[in-house]
Order: sequence, then structure tokens, then C-alpha cells
Amino acid sequence: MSVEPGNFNRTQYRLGFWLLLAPILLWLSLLIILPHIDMVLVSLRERIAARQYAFSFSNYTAFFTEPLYWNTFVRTAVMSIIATVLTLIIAFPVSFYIAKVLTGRPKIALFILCLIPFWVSELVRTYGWMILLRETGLISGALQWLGLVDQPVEMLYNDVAIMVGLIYTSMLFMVVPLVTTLDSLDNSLIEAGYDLGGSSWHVMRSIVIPHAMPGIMSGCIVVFMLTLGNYLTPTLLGGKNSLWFTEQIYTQFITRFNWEQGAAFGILLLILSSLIVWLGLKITKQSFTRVMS
Amino acid sequence: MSVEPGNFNRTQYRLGFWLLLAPILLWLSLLIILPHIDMVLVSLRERIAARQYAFSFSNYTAFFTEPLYWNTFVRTAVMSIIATVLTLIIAFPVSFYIAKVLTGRPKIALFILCLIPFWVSELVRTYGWMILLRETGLISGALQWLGLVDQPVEMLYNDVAIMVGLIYTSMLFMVVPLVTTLDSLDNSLIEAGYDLGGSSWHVMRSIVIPHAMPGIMSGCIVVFMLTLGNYLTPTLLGGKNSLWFTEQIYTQFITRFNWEQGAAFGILLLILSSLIVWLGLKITKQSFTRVMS
Amino acid sequence: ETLRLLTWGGYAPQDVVEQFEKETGIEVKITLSNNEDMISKLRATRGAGFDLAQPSQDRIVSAQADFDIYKPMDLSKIETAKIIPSMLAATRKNTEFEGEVYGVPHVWGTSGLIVNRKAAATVKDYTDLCDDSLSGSVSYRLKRPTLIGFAFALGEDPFAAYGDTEKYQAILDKVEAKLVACKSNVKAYWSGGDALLNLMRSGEVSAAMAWDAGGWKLNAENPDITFVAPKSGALGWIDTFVLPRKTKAEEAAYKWINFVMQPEVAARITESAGNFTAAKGSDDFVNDSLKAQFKESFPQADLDNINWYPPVPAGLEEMEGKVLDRVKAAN
Amino acid sequence: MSDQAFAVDADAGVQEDLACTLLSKHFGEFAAVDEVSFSIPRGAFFSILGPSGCGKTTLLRMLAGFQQPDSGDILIKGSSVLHTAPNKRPVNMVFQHLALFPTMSVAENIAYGLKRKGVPKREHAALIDEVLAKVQLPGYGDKRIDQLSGGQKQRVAIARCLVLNPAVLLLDEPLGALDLKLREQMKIELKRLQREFNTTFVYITHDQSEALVMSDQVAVMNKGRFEQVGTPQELYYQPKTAFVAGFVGDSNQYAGTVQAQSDQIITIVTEHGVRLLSQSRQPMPLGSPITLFIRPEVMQISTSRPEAEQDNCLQVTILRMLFDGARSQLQVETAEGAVLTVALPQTADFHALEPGRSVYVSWQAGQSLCFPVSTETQPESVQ
Amino acid sequence: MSDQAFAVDADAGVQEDLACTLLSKHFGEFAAVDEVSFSIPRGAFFSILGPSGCGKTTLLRMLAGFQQPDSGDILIKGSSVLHTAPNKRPVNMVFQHLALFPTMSVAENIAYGLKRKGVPKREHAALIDEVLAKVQLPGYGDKRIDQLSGGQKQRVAIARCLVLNPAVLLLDEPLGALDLKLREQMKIELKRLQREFNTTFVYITHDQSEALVMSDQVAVMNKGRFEQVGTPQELYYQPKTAFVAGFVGDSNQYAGTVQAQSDQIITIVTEHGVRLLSQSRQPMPLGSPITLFIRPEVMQISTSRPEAEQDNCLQVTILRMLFDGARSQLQVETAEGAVLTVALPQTADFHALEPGRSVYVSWQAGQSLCFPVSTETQPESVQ
Ligand SMILES: Nc1ncnc2c1ncn2[C@@H]1O[C@H](COP(=O)(O)OP(=O)(O)OP(=O)(O)O)[C@@H](O)[C@H]1O
Ligand SMILES: Nc1ncnc2c1ncn2[C@@H]1O[C@H](COP(=O)(O)OP(=O)(O)OP(=O)(O)O)[C@@H](O)[C@H]1O
Ligand SMILES: NCCCCNCCCN
Ligand SMILES: [Mg+2]
Ligand SMILES: [Mg+2]
Repeated sequence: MSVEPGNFNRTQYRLGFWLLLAPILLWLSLLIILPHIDMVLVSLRERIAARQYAFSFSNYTAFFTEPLYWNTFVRTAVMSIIATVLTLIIAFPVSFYIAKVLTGRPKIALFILCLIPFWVSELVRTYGWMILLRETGLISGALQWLGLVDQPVEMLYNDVAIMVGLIYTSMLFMVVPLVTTLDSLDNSLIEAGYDLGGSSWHVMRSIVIPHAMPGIMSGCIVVFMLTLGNYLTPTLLGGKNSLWFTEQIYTQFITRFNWEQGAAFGILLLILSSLIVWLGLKITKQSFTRVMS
Repeated sequence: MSVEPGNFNRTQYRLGFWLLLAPILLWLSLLIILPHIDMVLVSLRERIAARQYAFSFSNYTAFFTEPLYWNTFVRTAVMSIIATVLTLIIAFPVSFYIAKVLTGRPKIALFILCLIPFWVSELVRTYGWMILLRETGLISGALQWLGLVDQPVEMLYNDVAIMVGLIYTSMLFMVVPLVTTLDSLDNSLIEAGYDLGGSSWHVMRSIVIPHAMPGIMSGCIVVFMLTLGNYLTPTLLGGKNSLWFTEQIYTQFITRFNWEQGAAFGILLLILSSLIVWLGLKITKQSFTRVMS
Repeated sequence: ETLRLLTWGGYAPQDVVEQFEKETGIEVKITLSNNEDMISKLRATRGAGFDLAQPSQDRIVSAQADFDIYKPMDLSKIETAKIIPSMLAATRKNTEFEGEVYGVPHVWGTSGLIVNRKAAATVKDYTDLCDDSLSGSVSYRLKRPTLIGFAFALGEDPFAAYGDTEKYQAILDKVEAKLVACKSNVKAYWSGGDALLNLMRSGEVSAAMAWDAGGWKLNAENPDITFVAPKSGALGWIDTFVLPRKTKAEEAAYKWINFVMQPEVAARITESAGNFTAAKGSDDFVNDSLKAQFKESFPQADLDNINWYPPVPAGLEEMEGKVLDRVKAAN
Repeated sequence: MSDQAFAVDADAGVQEDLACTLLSKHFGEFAAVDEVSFSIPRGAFFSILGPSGCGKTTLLRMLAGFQQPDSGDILIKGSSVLHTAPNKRPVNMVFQHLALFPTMSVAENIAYGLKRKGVPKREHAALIDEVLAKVQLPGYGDKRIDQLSGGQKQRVAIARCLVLNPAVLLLDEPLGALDLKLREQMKIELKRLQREFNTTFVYITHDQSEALVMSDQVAVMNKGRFEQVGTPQELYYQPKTAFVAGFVGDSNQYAGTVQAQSDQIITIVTEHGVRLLSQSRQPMPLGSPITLFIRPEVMQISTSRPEAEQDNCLQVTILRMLFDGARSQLQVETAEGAVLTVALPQTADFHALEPGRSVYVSWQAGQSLCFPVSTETQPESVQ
Repeated sequence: MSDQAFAVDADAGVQEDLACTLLSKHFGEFAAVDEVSFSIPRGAFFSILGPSGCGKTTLLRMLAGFQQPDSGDILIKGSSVLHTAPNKRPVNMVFQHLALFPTMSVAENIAYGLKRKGVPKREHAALIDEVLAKVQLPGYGDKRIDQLSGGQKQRVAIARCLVLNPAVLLLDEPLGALDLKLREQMKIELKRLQREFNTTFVYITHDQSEALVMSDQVAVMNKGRFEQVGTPQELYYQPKTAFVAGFVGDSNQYAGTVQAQSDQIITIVTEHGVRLLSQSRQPMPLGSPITLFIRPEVMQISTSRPEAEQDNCLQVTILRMLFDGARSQLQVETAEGAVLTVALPQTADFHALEPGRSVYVSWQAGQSLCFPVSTETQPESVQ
């Protein structure tokens, strides 16, 4: 490391460090900016004959005029929002428990439990669920054995299966920022809340949640973006086409080989999802830099 | 929240909290344990005739006797290890810079730069690269225009493309734990290192890196597991030569509808990757709970 | 009421769906797929999740034997008079399992070669794709049709060896060696029909093993490119209608079958899919250029030379799978 | 008698705001609080003084309800609160780091408790203004917490509790985080507030000076037990155990053995071999090991042998001066090598004392104390 | 004269280990350190005393090399180190939170600097044992850092620096994190170590007692400038500015105006209207506003009007006693309402003083100090 001794924590950025970092930063940003410039260019042309292309917005207008695409996007966005909210609702008590109730080994154990989904490849996990959820799977069998249903039930290829998969995949991304912010909440603030007469509910609402707000928002943003951009889980568990917007993009690129349309969809996904995040921040009156820092 | 006032941070777990958490914990663990039990069961049978299966280890022996599968796994593991090491090498200076050199806005800005890959769905990002790197893409065109090459070059469908994609996707998972541990390193320890006569290199080696070890290890574990279990990036960027173990699993499940073999591969992936992580921890003398907490 | 249809691209064009929905009030939800994917999806649920599927006739019996995912067809509910009798009979024979019939024919066509005559005039048979001059500009699928096609081109008759596993394995080994050697010629193993067409259009690929319809489609855009029936014979296939075992809209499924077998509807499907259907008299409604292209690609000799897929015995696919894996992994 | 002692006397026995009986709390095998009993009369300033880790915070948290005792009872205004949740107990707590809610303004911090108590909203403003005036922060209601200085935060934290009129206010080392000069001011300020609100304060600290200056009664705590409870003067002048003698105020400590005993006076030989006289409260067997405590301020320095008869008089050599203004001390050494620290009187005569000079230090036997070694001190009985 | 002052006199002018000239450091517009000049003779214990935020740490970090001055020069043993990296400067620093490397044992911590300095490995063990013996931690080499108590850590941090034989040892409030009783011990211990190693110490603190007890020379710092540099006694008895008078030691402070001046003695009327006499170092115009400082220990309490002639004698009412053992004080109030804090002598006579009683306090004009108000004090010139 070419850290200049002693000046490492000063805002006088030193040459050596920049020389080292510049290529990394360039790489980080070029690999995201260049493809997107390229995608914008590709998305703005229309094939008029073999190997002949003209500038056109038709790929974008197709999105708005073809109800299928638009509906798929809305459906994806709504499902993602629901998944995000449900993940938050499930992750909050878990995170509170990890950050504020447990100490020592149990704390680590529960935290690792939340890491476990990462241990197994998303693909393998999803197949595991397919085995589990299918009609002849364990759950269906258990339900029959318990007498709750009298014939096998199919739990695959529907929205509930997608939702379970998405929430499961997202848990960690919600738990980590929540645990981090909750950890930084001084226990004595919570105790003071009780001490001054607040009930558990009041303490949660007026002390814990306001403090955890940056964590809640950053967790929600990350989960929302990941869910919206997920491909494997909705495709494999959902089964049917055109249920998820990324699948539309995949179809355009791979099955249709319509790169122009696919690129337009990719750009639209980026713009629309950023818009939704921005709206979410506006509504909850949070600022992006505060949330992300 | 049914938090019992005041006892929230004591190890006396209260009934209310458990009642709330139990289903979540159950859900978290059942959704990972049940499918795996099911997968083990499926993987241990062999089709002897139509609709007839017998208990057998043949799906596991196939992995070891068929060099193809074994080689694919080794290749995947080696590539993942290389990707992990490269990610660490790139992420460490970035994280050090974020945690120890920058303050205020630039710090947040650089951190967000590392978050950007999350903003765009992995699928869309990968297509962006495909547009960029293919024979008729921007880079090939630019190289021709600059006269560096005289015919289109294909930069897709090789190991370098896979590696770039994997490292890019993994950056964040390395940067976050590194920044967290480096942030917790008291600046005065670094200053003391210099003060007692250490050069930048000595300070890095004997103070910064030992302190960051848990972060380095947890970052490496997460990146390794994610890379090994990735499906989209190696498949799309690798093209005809991708050859990733998850693709084998996918093929067994979908193209071959050989669930027995696919399940065995899934279980083997889990066992072998855990083994590699365990070995890595042994070699670097780290303990898992310390790394993960 | 909805009909969940698991089918191939082009087999359920938007206008046909709209007309059906208008006439019957049944909503149609389409999932695009291919043979392996259809079977996998249905296997995962033991035949639930969809109401009507369209695998090829050769992939029905083995899947049914192994996974019990289909439901027998009630031919009495189908207006069989609308279907070309010879195809109905062939499908009937090939999809019969334990005395029940599982499939009715819908679309038929062949697999062969699509060649850019300017860049790859030499390509006459599957094995010609491995010619050194075509390095990096060839494409085919990494699926069983490729194995079968290469086997024929190598002078074997894989269909005859279906019953003899050892013989079949020997053929496969030969094919494997050829495909591994051929790998450097391959630009990409294609998986979706449109993907291949774009590779041909952009010139990145100049010869490929593919379905006839795609070749004709390209031919309309670029006369240099066309479908060629290989010397060793094109591979003939028939895609069928089958009922998934847990279909929830059986009546709607029969309605759809009868609907698409109407000659003028079938003709519209031919337009969109590029292949002819088993509907009697639909040819009259098909435009002339497609007929001309068909004639050009299939002089009578080639038509007689077509190798029609017999049903795949259970277990062969596993052998084939290993070969395909090894080809993929080879360097 | 000081006024504090007087105040206690006046109220004593009339009514108790807080009483504990045989309160214990274990963490595993370890007894953090061990059968502590005490009672605090209404309106008293009661301090618990003890070294770090002796169990002060644990005791206070049991009073507040944040920790459940293993055994014993807590009575507030005569009734047990053992099964009352912390948000229902008529006690409030000022936390060591104050625990002001950073997302709320000063007024909102104070209003928090009022809302929870169900005080009608229209009364809030008046109550908040009143309490802010009392803590001498009028008009500070709209300030953000991070705009306040350390001492101001301190006062807001107290106002936030006192506005609720608690029966007892618990304070956990509230001055610990302040810097030296401010701590001195706040000591006096806290005492003033307690008098003004006439609320019972239970104050914990490890700083003996805080406990002595502010309290009516001080309990000295050690290893989970109360060693002694008494007025500051009692603790300083009549410590009952060696621990109290050593912990409250500065002392020279010497290990020694009893050589002779006559009446209340015993003769001690220290480990260095210095022979000293001391009073003793209890009879001590000859030869038994003891610890002797002599406060620096009881020793008198003179350049010549003092004329008046002194029980103890040593000729010593000056080692060094520890100059600290009014609190300067001299370190001196006897011929035997025992080092003594002696307070330096504020008379100009002594400013010229140089290291190496020989001087005399002398004190009366009654001004030193001694305690037997290694006898486990018994816990205080219920006061 | 104390021994410290003596040590300074002996070495003064012979050689300086450290000197700064017109050293400044700005953060934006704000001058954290403002043209500070000083020089420290070899082997001296030099303290920099000032309130929080006055720029002490910034100054020390410039000496260590962690911050680059905007202007001015730093000379160590006569040569400028302005362009020497911190790892090459012959100074070492003891950090406020010690900054011991937690991943290394005590011996490894000490060996770190030796290795970097290129001392051959075989000599390490002997050097480590020697320095550990000097800081009275023999045999502690193999302990882990978290096995040490606060005071032991302190000593390891010092040993780690001193083993390198630095020209100057810098210490940034090293006792700040320790608790009260330990801090008292460590004060004496630090002074002993400095004498033993005979190394120049630059010690910064905001605790005047620490600075006074340990130092040969103290610089009082305020708002980036040195207000006064001198021996502890000079600062305590002859402060040159109002800030020094107020910051060093306790004082009663009163605002007032000059009513008359004769010779060195001026007559002051305080804001409460009390008429007092004080000495004054500088001539003060009649009517000009001044601040008067009277230390609690110079005032004498008597129950009857003192017989000896006193320049100032007030009849006052006792408000309350601030009992703190040897450091007890009385708060008294004059008829005009001015409150004074008076040290309570350690004689039994005064133990019975009760609030409300009327007593007399008296002191000589020469025992109080006064400074003109609002005249910006000039920074010390180079010493
Ligand atoms: N939750 C706990 N689990 C285990 N031991 C504990 C717990 N809380 C406190 N202790 C132990 O109980 C003892 C008393 O702790 P307590 O916090 O009451 O001390 P204290 O007197 O307040 O000390 P300090 O002055 O340092 O605040 C300590 O030894 C501490 O380690
Ligand atoms: N890096 C910096 N950027 C901006 N201002 C700074 C910086 N470092 C210090 N300051 C400011 O300079 C002033 C002096 O700071 P310094 O840390 O030297 O004070 P100090 O005397 O050590 O105080 P303390 O006793 O609290 O440690 C403070 O007002 C502080 O806010
Ligand atoms: N092996 C059978 C291939 C069946 C192909 N169906 C092709 C449909 C193309 N649109
Ligand atoms: Mg405590
Ligand atoms: Mg400082």
C-alpha cells in the first residue's frame, strides 16, 4: 500500500493512493456506465431490414403501448414492493432480537442462521423448494397426513411460492442493515423510554423505529432492487412466462434475440425502479445519502 | 412488538418474544433444512425401471467416476477461489480508502459507487456486458477504429469475461465486511504503528491486516460461496465454454430431468464448498464464529 | 375460465388467441417452452400447473412411463375429421402407452441445415459443419436432435439402434468424438430459435443445424440464406397436443385443439410458426411463397429421405445426456 | 452538624420513600448484589459509593425495574414493586450517558413522559416551561439535543424525569462524562435541584468527593454488600471497616502488628519497623496483623521537634513536594524507609521546604484508625 | 523551591530537546494552534494544560508528525523535523486510549518498535525485560493486552515508547480513561518514570491537578495560544492573565469596578456592592471593570471578628457546608448577597458550624488578584 505515513486519515489525498485507486474506480464505473451507454444506443434503433437499422423510439413506445409489457412491469413492481414490506416485517423482530436481546453465542447463532441462505446457491435452493413444494413433496404429504387436506396440494407455480422464495432470498439484505442500525441504538435510550412510562409499543414507535429509519430504508431499497432484478427465483418457482419483468428481458435477449427491445426494457427497468425508490424516499422524507451512509 | 419492558436485553428470553420469533425461526430453518432432507432422499435413489426407484449411491459415485463432473467442479472451485482472491485484492485498498482516508461526502460517494452494481439487476448488467463485449460491440468497434486490430474481436465467451463479471458482482460483498472491520480499527493504532517506526507496509502487515482478518475471512467466505453458486453470470458470459457446476445442476434438473443426479450434485456442492471454506479457515487459523460475528 | 397453454414460440399467435378468447370467453395464458423444459415443468408438479402442452410425439411415451405426467386423450372430443388421417394415425401409434392414446398431431416439420450460400456453400450434410473453413462460424443446439443428425451423417442409423443400448452407445461415442473435434468451429450453441436467426442475420454464423421454418424465414429476408435438407436426410418431427395429468381446464383444452384445427386458423399458425400443420385443407390458406420455399428445400427425393423420429425408449436420454455434457465440457 | 444531617433527622421515621430488604442478584455463581437492605427517608439525597464493579448499577437497575432480583423485596412508598413493570414504577432514572432522545427536541424529550402519563396535551407547555425554568434553562424547549453543552444536557435529563414527579429519582453516575471543572459546578447544582424539588434522590458514584459533598446519607458498597451506611461525616471520621477507611478520603496505609494494648490505645509496629500509637475501637489480640490508616491532613509538619506532647512524632526526610495549590502534599520518608504523604498547610512557611531536608511530623493516636486484617467484614444490618 | 524547579534551573540553557517557533495550524478559517513558540530543556517534564478544544492534541500531533503545520518550525535536538515522516522522528507518543496492539502480547508490543528500529533480534529479550522491570511489570511479557488492568496497560504503553530511547516522549491525556483512585497513583508513578528514564516528557491534560503535581514547567493553553508558561508555583501564585487565574486552582470570581488605587493596592466594588481591597500588578484606571480572584484557602474563618488587622473582613452567614473530608468548604453569603466559597480548616472547632450562623471571613489584599476585563490577553513571547 502506498499510504503516506500519518496522512492516511486526512483529506489531503495523496498521489500514490490515487494512482492505485484510479484504475479500480475507472473499472467500477466504466463497467456500469459503458454498457448502459451502449444499451441506450442499441435500444434507440429499430431494425428496418436485414442488417439495416434506423433511429427510433419504437422500442420504448412498445413498452407503453403493449399492455403485456406494461402489465408485467406493474405486476413485478407490486410484487417486489409487497415482498419488500413482508421482508421488513419479518426481519425487524429478528434483527431487534439479534441486536438488542441476545448476547454472546445465541446472538451469533441467530445471525448465522440468517446467513445460511447464502451458503446454498440460489439455484440449488430453488430446486430444493421445487422438490419440497410439489404435489408429491414433503409439505403436501405432511398436510395430507395431518388430515388438513384430503388430496395432494400443488404449491408450485403460483405467486405464494414466488413470494416465499423472494422473501427468503432477501432476508439477509434486510437483516444486516437493520442489525447494524439497531446495534448502534444505545440500550439506555430504550430503557429511558420504558422508564419514562412508555409501553413496549410506544418505545418501538417513538424511539426504536425513528432511530432505525436509515437502516429500514437502506434495507428496503436493496431488497426492492434485488427482488425487482431477480430472475431465477420467479422463473423457476413461478413457472409461467411473462410473470416477471426480467424474464421479459431474458426472453427478448435470448429467445427472441431482439436485443433492441431487450435493451430498451433494461433501461426502462433502471429508470422506473429508480423512480420508485425516489418516490419511496420522498414519501418517507429520507435523504439518499443519509440512508446509504 | 410484545417486548417485555426492560428485559429486552437480558438473557431471560421471554415467552412473548419467543412466540413471535418461533415461527420466523422455524420458517428460516425449515425452508433450508426440509428441502435439503428431501434432496438427500431424492439423490439416494436410482431409477431401475419406469417409475421404479431403488436406494443407491450411484448418483454420488457418478460424480467421482465420471471425470467430466469432477473436472467441472474443480474448475468451478478454482475459478471461484481466483475470483475471491482477486476481489479481495481489489476491494482491500478501496475499503481502506473508504474506511480510513475519506470522511464526509467523498466517503459516502465512494461507498455508493460500490453499491451501484446492486442498482442494476444482475441479468440486465450481464446483457449490458454482452452488448459491450461481443464481436459487433462497442469495444471491438473502438479497437478497430483505433487501428489496433484489423478485424472484429470476440471478447465474450471466455474465462476472462466470466472472471470480470464475477468479480464485479462480488465487490460489494467484500467491501461491506472490510469497511466494517476497518472502520472499527482505532486510527490511533495505525498512528502508533507509524510512531514506533513502522513503514506503511509494516503498519499494513502487522496492524491493519491482523485487525481486518475477520472481515477479510467473512468477505472471502461470502464471495466464494456466491461465486460458486452463481448461475447467470458464468452461463451468459461464458457461452459455449462456461462450464460452471451450477449449470450442470441446472442441466440435470431441467434438460435431463434427472432430478436424482441434480439433487446429488446440489448436496455435493454444499458439502464440498463447506469443506473448502473449512479448510480455508483451518489454514488461516480463523474460527467461524469469530469471523461471522 | 383460463387455459394455461405450454407451447412453442409461434404456435399460438396473438391474433389467434384473441379470436379464441372472443369466441369462447376463455382466457389463454401462454408459456413458451421446449421439449425438455415442458417435461421438467410437468415433472416437477406431476402434471399440474398447465392445462395443455405441446411436446413432440417422440417425447411422450417415455416421459409418461417414467413420470406419469400426462392424461389420456379422449379422441371422441376431438373433431378428428379436421386432421390429416395419416398423421393422426402415426401420432396415435407413437403416443400409445398402456392401451391409451396420449397425443394428437398439431405442427410438423423437419430439422436440417440453414446455410448462407455465399459463405458456406460446401455444407451439404451435418458433418460438413465441421469443415475447417467454417471455424468459429457454425452453430447448432446441444440437444438430442444434433446427436441423431450427426449419427445419420456419419452413416449410422440411430433409430434402428433404439432397442439395442450397446449399439446405441457405440453410435453415441462416435458422434461424441465428432462433436468434440468440431467444437472449435462452433460460435455458440443456440437454444432459442430466434437467437439462431439473429446470429445468421448478423453474419456471425454462416451455417447451422436448425429447423426448416427458420431457414425459410431468413430466406425471405436474404435470398443467400436458406434451409437445406441434409444428404443423410432431414429429421422429421411432429409436435402434438397432450393433456397434463392434472389439467384443470380439460374442456377448454379440447376447445382450443378443435379451434386451431380449423383450416384458416391453422393457416395463420403456419404463417407465424413457419411450419405446416396437421389440419386438413389448411394448405389452401397458406401463402404461396412458403409453399414455394418448401418445394425448393424438399424435392420429392428429399421428402422421401426424411427420417421421422420414432418414440424414444425410456433411459436413452440419460445416455445422451452424458454425451452432451462431455461435449460441453470438452476443450 | 451540617444541614444535611439535620434534614435527615427531621424526617427520619416519618415516612420512607424507598426500602429494600435482603435484595440479591446473581449472575451465574457470582453475587453482583448480595442481601442488601436499606431504607431511605422521604426527600433524602442518598448516595451509593463504591469501586467499579461492586454492583451499584445492578442495584439501581433492580430499583428501576430493569433487572429482576433473585430474592428480597423492594418497597416504594410502602408497597412492593417487585411485580411492577419499569414503565409503571413511580421511579425515574437519569442514565450515565443521559439517554436523551436525539431525534426529539428538548421540549419533546420532556413531553414524552407527560404523554405516556396521560397528562392532557394543553397542560404540557406550562409544565415544560416550569421545569425548564427550575433547571435554569428557560426558553430552551426548541433546541435540538446536539445543540446543548454537557451541563445543559445534564439538566434536561433531570428535568425530563422531575416533571413526572417521581417518588424517587435514580441517578447512575450522571457526572461521569463531564469534564473536571463542570463536574465541580454540577455537584452543587444537583444538590440545589434536589432541595428545590424535594424529591428523594438515589445517586450512585465511584467518586467519593461527589458522594460526600451532595449526600445526606452515603452507603459504601463493596463486592455486592453495603459496608457502612451513614452521613458523610460518619464515614469520613468513623469508618467501621478497613475498606471504608481506605476508600473514603485519602489515607496513608500501613500494615503492622499489635505490640501492646492499653485501654483504647494500641501500640503498633509497622512492616518497616516504625513504632506508632493508635486508637482502636475494638480489642485486638497482641501480635495480630492490622492495617493502620492515617489521613494526610491530621499530620502536622514542623521544622523543629514540636513542643506540645504528641502521641506520634517522627523525624523524616523530605522526598519531594507534590504541588497542587491548596491541596499540595509532601512525601516524606522515615529513617526506616516508610513513606508518608502529609498535607502541606497553606502557610507560606512551608513553601521553601526542599527535598532532603529533615522535618518532624506528628499526630495524636486518636487521629489514626486501625482495623484487623483478613477478618471478613460483616455486611451492614438493616438501618 | 521544590525539586522540580531545581531540576529545570540546573539544565536550563544547556541544551534543548524540543523547540517550536511560531507554530500554527488552521482548520479552514479556524486557528486550532496559533503561533505557538516554546522550548523544552533536556529531561524536563513539560505539561500543556488547557480546556477541551483549545488545540492541545493538534499541537502534539504536529510534534509527532501526524499533522503538518501551516507555518512555523519544529526543532528536535536542534534540527528541524518538519519534513521528517512520523516513523522517522525521534519522538514517541503515548495515546489517550494507549493504542496498544490488541493482537500482540505485551512483549510483542514492545518488540514492534525494536524490530522497526533494526535492533538485532537476540537483544530484544534483554531490552524488553529491562524496560518491563523499570515500569515494575517484571515477567509480564507473555500476557495478552486484555489481561492487564488499566494502570498496567498504561505502563506497557510507556514502556513500548521508552524502550526506543526517544528524544522526547509525547503523552496525550494518558490518565483520562482511568478511574479516580488509580489516576492519583499513576500521577506519582509517571513522575517517577520520567525521572528514572530521564527523558523529556511533553504531557497534555485538561486536569490542572495532574499538570501541577507532575510538571517542571506548565504551559497554559487557551484558544490555540499559550497564555503563560511557568513552574506550577508561578502559575498558581502569579498567574499573568485572568484565564490562568481562573483555570489553575479553585477561585471565587467576582466582577467589579476600580474605585480607588494607591500604590499596588486598589479598592474594588463588586457587582453586589461589596467593597474589597486587592493588590494589582498593573495600574488600573478608576472605574474600569475588573475581575477579582480570591482562592478559598486564603480566607480565614472566625466566629468572632478577627483581632489581627486584615485588609478585607466580611461578616457573612453560612449557607451550607460542602463536606469533603480534608477538602471541605463552606458556602457563605454576605449581607449584600454575594456568595463566597471558603476552605474549611481541618480543626475540630469548625465542625459544628451550622447553616444560618454568622461568621467572619478575612484575608489580606495581597492574597487576591485582579485583572482588567475584556482586554485580550497577549500570547506569551518565546520563553
Ligand atoms: N448482565 C450481566 N451478566 C453477567 N455479569 C454481570 C452483568 N451485569 C453486571 N455483571 C457483573 O456484575 C458486577 C457488578 O456490575 P455493576 O455494573 O453493577 O457494577 P458497578 O458498580 O455499576 O460498576 P461501575 O462503577 O464500573 O459502573 C460486575 O462484576 C459485572 O461484571
Ligand atoms: N481535523 C480537523 N478538522 C477540523 N477541525 C479540527 C480538526 N481537528 C481538530 N479540530 C478542531 O480544532 C480544535 C482543537 O482541537 P484539539 O483536538 O487539538 O483540542 P484539544 O485541546 O486536544 O481538546 P480535548 O481536550 O477535548 O482533547 C477543536 O475546536 C477541534 O474542533
Ligand atoms: N426433436 C423434436 C424437435 C421439435 C421441434 N419443434 C420445433 C418448433 C419450432 N418452432
Ligand atoms: Mg455502573
Ligand atoms: Mg485532545
